[in-house]
Amino acid sequence: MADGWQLFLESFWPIVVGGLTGTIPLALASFAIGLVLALAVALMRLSKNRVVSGIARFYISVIRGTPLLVQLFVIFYGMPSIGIVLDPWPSAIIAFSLNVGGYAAEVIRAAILSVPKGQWEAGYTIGMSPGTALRRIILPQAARVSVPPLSNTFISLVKDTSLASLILVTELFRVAENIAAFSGQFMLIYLEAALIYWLFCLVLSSGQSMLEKRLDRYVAQ
Amino acid sequence: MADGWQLFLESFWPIVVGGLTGTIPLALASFAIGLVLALAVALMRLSKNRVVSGIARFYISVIRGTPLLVQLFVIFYGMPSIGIVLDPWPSAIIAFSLNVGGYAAEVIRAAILSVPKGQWEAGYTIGMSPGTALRRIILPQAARVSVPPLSNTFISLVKDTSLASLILVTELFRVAENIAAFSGQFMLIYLEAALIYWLFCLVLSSGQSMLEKRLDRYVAQ
Amino acid sequence: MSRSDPNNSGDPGRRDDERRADVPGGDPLAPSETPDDSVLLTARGIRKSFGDNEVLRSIDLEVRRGEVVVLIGPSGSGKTTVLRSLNGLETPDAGTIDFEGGPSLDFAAPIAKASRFALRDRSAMVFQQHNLFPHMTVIENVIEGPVRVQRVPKPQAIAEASALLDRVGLADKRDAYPFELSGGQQQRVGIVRALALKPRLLLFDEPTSALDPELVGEVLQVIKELADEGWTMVVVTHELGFARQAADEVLFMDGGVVVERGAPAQIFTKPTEERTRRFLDRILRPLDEDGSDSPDST
Amino acid sequence: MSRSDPNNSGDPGRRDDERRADVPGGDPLAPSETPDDSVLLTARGIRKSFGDNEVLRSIDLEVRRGEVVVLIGPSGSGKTTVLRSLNGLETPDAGTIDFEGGPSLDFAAPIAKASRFALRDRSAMVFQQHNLFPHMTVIENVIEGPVRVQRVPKPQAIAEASALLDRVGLADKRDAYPFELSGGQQQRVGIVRALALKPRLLLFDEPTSALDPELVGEVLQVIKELADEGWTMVVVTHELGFARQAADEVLFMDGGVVVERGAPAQIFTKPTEERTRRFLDRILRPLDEDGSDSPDST
Amino acid sequence: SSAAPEASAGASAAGDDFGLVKAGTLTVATEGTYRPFSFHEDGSGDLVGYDVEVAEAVADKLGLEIEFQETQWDAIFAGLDAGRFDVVANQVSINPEREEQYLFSAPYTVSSGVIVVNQGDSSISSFDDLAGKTTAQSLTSNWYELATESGADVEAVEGWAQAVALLQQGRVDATINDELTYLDFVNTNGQSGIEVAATTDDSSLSALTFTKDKADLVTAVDAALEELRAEGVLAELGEKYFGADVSE
Ligand SMILES: Nc1ncnc2c1ncn2[C@@H]1O[C@H](COP(=O)(O)OP(=O)(O)OP(=O)(O)O)[C@@H](O)[C@H]1O
Ligand SMILES: Nc1ncnc2c1ncn2[C@@H]1O[C@H](COP(=O)(O)OP(=O)(O)OP(=O)(O)O)[C@@H](O)[C@H]1O
Ligand SMILES: [Mg+2]
Ligand SMILES: [Mg+2]
Repeated sequence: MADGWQLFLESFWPIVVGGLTGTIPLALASFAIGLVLALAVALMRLSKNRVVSGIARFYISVIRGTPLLVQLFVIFYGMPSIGIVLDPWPSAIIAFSLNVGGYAAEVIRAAILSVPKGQWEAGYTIGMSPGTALRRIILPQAARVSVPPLSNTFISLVKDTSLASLILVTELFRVAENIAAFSGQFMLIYLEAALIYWLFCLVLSSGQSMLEKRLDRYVAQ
Repeated sequence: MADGWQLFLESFWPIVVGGLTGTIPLALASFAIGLVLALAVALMRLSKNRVVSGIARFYISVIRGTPLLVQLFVIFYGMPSIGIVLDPWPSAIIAFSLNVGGYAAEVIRAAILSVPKGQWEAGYTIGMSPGTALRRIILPQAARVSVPPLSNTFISLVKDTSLASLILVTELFRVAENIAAFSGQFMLIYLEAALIYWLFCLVLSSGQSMLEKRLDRYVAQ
Repeated sequence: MSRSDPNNSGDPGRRDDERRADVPGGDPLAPSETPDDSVLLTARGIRKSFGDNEVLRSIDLEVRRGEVVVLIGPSGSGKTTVLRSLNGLETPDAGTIDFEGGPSLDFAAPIAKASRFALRDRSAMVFQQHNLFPHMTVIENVIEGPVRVQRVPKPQAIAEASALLDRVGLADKRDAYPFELSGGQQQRVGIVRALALKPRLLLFDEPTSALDPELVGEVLQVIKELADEGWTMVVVTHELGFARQAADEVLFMDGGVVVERGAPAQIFTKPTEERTRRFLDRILRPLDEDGSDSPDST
Repeated sequence: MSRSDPNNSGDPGRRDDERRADVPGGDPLAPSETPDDSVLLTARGIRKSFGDNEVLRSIDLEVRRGEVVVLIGPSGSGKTTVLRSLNGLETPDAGTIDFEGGPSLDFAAPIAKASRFALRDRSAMVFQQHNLFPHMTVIENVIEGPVRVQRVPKPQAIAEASALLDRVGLADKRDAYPFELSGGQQQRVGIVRALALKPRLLLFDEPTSALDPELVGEVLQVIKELADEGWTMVVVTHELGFARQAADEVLFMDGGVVVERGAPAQIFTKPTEERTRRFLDRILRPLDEDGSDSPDST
Repeated sequence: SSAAPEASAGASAAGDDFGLVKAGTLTVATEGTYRPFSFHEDGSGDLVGYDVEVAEAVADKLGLEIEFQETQWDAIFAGLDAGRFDVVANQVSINPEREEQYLFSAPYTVSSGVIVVNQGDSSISSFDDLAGKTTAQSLTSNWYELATESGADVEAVEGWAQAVALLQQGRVDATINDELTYLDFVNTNGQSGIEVAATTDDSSLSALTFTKDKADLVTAVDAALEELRAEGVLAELGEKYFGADVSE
């Protein structure tokens, strides 16, 4: 067991580095891009235009309905057959952003729908365009409802980035696998990786609490 | 290519069977159990009792913060070291239920918080206990906001069940991997698996639309 | 529908039997007990602050069985907060509330949840903002309390609810959802929802504010009849005509204190406080330059 | 804050300049144009059904510049729906609306979004249910329109808003959130929010319903002054005293039609329709048995 | 370019002719988690292993730079098909299905399969005894097929380590794997309560794997392997990792 302890200590830093150079930048970049995409898709889905909302529906359905692994495969290994060859990192960011776009779109749509209709009307009545009303009146209120589910999406993403090793991106879990393969101590190393993921997620989701607290200030307790 | 086509046709049914006997029952059972758990955890997190809400916070944080793969491994490969040896299916259902419990708890909590305080008060005022008010007044309204993010959780789960193959449960993706490993046609077979996942998800998420429509009947359009 | 519903029995504060004891099929507007002039509720020294804002600064209040107490006062004077405190929706910072046959609460110490529920159980409240249940139709809103909490058989509850809805002119909105109602219609549903519970104490927070004047008369008439039938109630209202006729006692509040209290005749005709006098002055002649308001046709 | 804000320029119906043309630092209560008696808005044959429920059955309405039109009528008669149609929040099934210098809409055909917005742009509405923005403080609620939509410099908007809040007695609630306000306080903020826009047409839906009588007088006084200053407005109210004094024209609605219309003196003293007479009768003597309502002290 | 390149150490600059992913560089796919063939020294150090060093030696002979791309088994063939890699060096065993799809170099590993059981389990002593037993196999190897053919119920696992864990926990009766993998395990972990119950008669051949359009490259690689064999380099590498020459 002393042996296990030493292995644990020796592998800690390499795994953390894998997280800092792979997992975290990949998750942050993809989530940021994915959120913008998701807002657009959510608005499209809410559109009264059948074609527009149909496109959004289809996108959401395909993204949510198929495994992320296959999405990564298609972008990295499938697209070269139609002449598009992307490097691992761009491929990974595109795939994860598209993925977040599909899931987060549904969360944002639900949150927008949860704001009472009277709020849109009050916005229109003071002369706002739908865009301004959305931005100034609806989204700030929708944010309150959507922070916890979006944080689910984000934290899932942090761990899903481990799939990026399939397309040659080295991240936290890949480093752990390397160590596990060498030592054969997969249980110990996987637990260690889990611990490190957890530490990262603690930091990241402290953002959730802060955001929630901030957004709750205008609500009766 | 004719060859690929034949492989596609030949493997279609085995993969579908993998879904029907592995993926779907696993996902449905885990989601059902997970939802009950999630409701309990959400209520605990909302409790004013620090200890109770602290336990719920910790649970959510660990479940969301660590990879599902590790959770599966701990239950299947790790627990025997403390004398608990579970079969693959029970292990998988326990792990997935616990996982859903963590993610869905946050969604349910957000949805409960989105119902105006006046609704609780109106419930109390007609003599309801908090339990009855929750069940009759709050949850039906919270349902409306939580269907899309819960459906995200569910549909993620459907695909995450592929991890169950790591602990010896045969499901859709395992069947596909088998076929791909022998034929070497990973791209083709994975695309086929994605298609089949998508078909399953289309059926399952038509439930989402129906539920949403039903829950929207009392809201001004 | 059985009495052993776990959601209900789980709450120690619940004592349905004490709350409503009417005969099935009886008059839906009959109170559950006969008036006998004994004190039903006493509140002493109720204080409440929101942050730095001291909203109630020692309120005393006594309500006798069958009595109608009316609270009047300017906006922001704390009327709603008083009602909410009586109903256990707000926890005062200090003071005591005694409810006859029920809990005796001293807010100096932390209050057990069960006692707060017992308080709430004995009264029903009509909110200023209606707070209808949006996911239930009008009839469902009204029968929810009787059926789910008080275990009244559903057909009986529906019959009683229908009679009440009829009385406030909403028979044809029975199956509408709240979002399909006008403001005044929503308010009437809120009133009916409270009445259907036949509580020992009815708390009305501006029950006529969103109503058109015609209906104001109608609803006040209903409340007045309830008063005559012996129901006990505390009413926040701006309708001084109503207060004058239906109230046994009128309290004038301002800035979180009861400035003056007494029989309506006394308050409205010989207020002793300068503040009351000013308030009444402003109300009774808001924009009036001439005094005759009645059409020729009467 | 620049005029090239993409969120604003993206809307073809937006023409801020037409809407508000006041001098910076000027009297916040001055209307943006001088009254000249020309017709500002004409609505003809407005019809609206919700499902089978025909809520408006051909409503005609003409509002002249500087005129105050008052809508009265029982609950559910369609008053709110009329206001919402004038503001483009509800799309009538048939009828036409012409707004001077702006769109001319015929609802027989589908209406372009831009025209609906142009309609809305010219008016401001006070909602029966307030609809304050819960995530903004009182002052933020009020300056949102002037600053974000009309591009008024923020310091100026704040100064104007503060003056208005002061006038309705809310100076000390400037930085409170809506949930911290009493019902009457919320309603006053709603009114101030609309006034701050200085629109060509003000639509008030029962602006005094949640106010205590003292404030009712106050707020009606503000509205009356606005009227005197030449603002154009359509007011749904139950305050007949106000209607009598401030209205240029009174419309009595019932069951989705305008039963009677005319100068207040005529409507209140010599109604020609039986239905109007009955309504006024019931209102003016709701519970009255005796007629003297004034305290001795006056 | 029809002339086969001279298989000499000096045959540089021929890179372009092979249609390489990256001119002048041999791009090699490997798992990096398959000890002792392809793994990281100390877990997080350099990529080493028998297959890795063989590939390096081959590239050296061809006068090419070498670049390893590490990914999972799933992605190795998809990446090869997509033209992301030139060659796979990951103990790919030659079988008829794969030969239809890919080109193989001359084999550089020849080894037998072994049935590994818990010490003292006498119920399995031949492949025939596997009938009705449960084995744990990873999908990457031919051993999966062998186990199935022997009549065993096969549980698919991710790799050797999980298979051993299942065996030790008594959840499976046996696992079939490469003798070399077993030996490496015993070398580092000790006997750990497991032992070999039987060895295959046939041996399995592993080779570098290419797409069908890389015939020229395969020819060159075969020549390089032949030279390496002749120079004793393959034997040396075998000694280094297994204590024996495994290339024949
Ligand atoms: N949750 C709260 N947080 C902070 N301040 C509050 C809160 N609720 C009420 N207040 C303040 O308490 C005071 C009294 O409010 P209350 O609602 O009791 O007044 P009210 O007499 O009912 O007025 P109205 O006639 O306008 O309804 C007001 O000044 C209000 O701003
Ligand atoms: N969204 C809706 N769906 C269905 N019916 C509606 C809807 N909105 C209003 N109604 C119905 O239309 C009628 C007129 O409503 P409206 O709100 O215009 O009445 P009102 O005159 O403003 O009444 P009040 O004085 O009570 O506010 C009512 O009978 C109401 O039930
Ligand atoms: Mg109030
Ligand atoms: Mg209305």
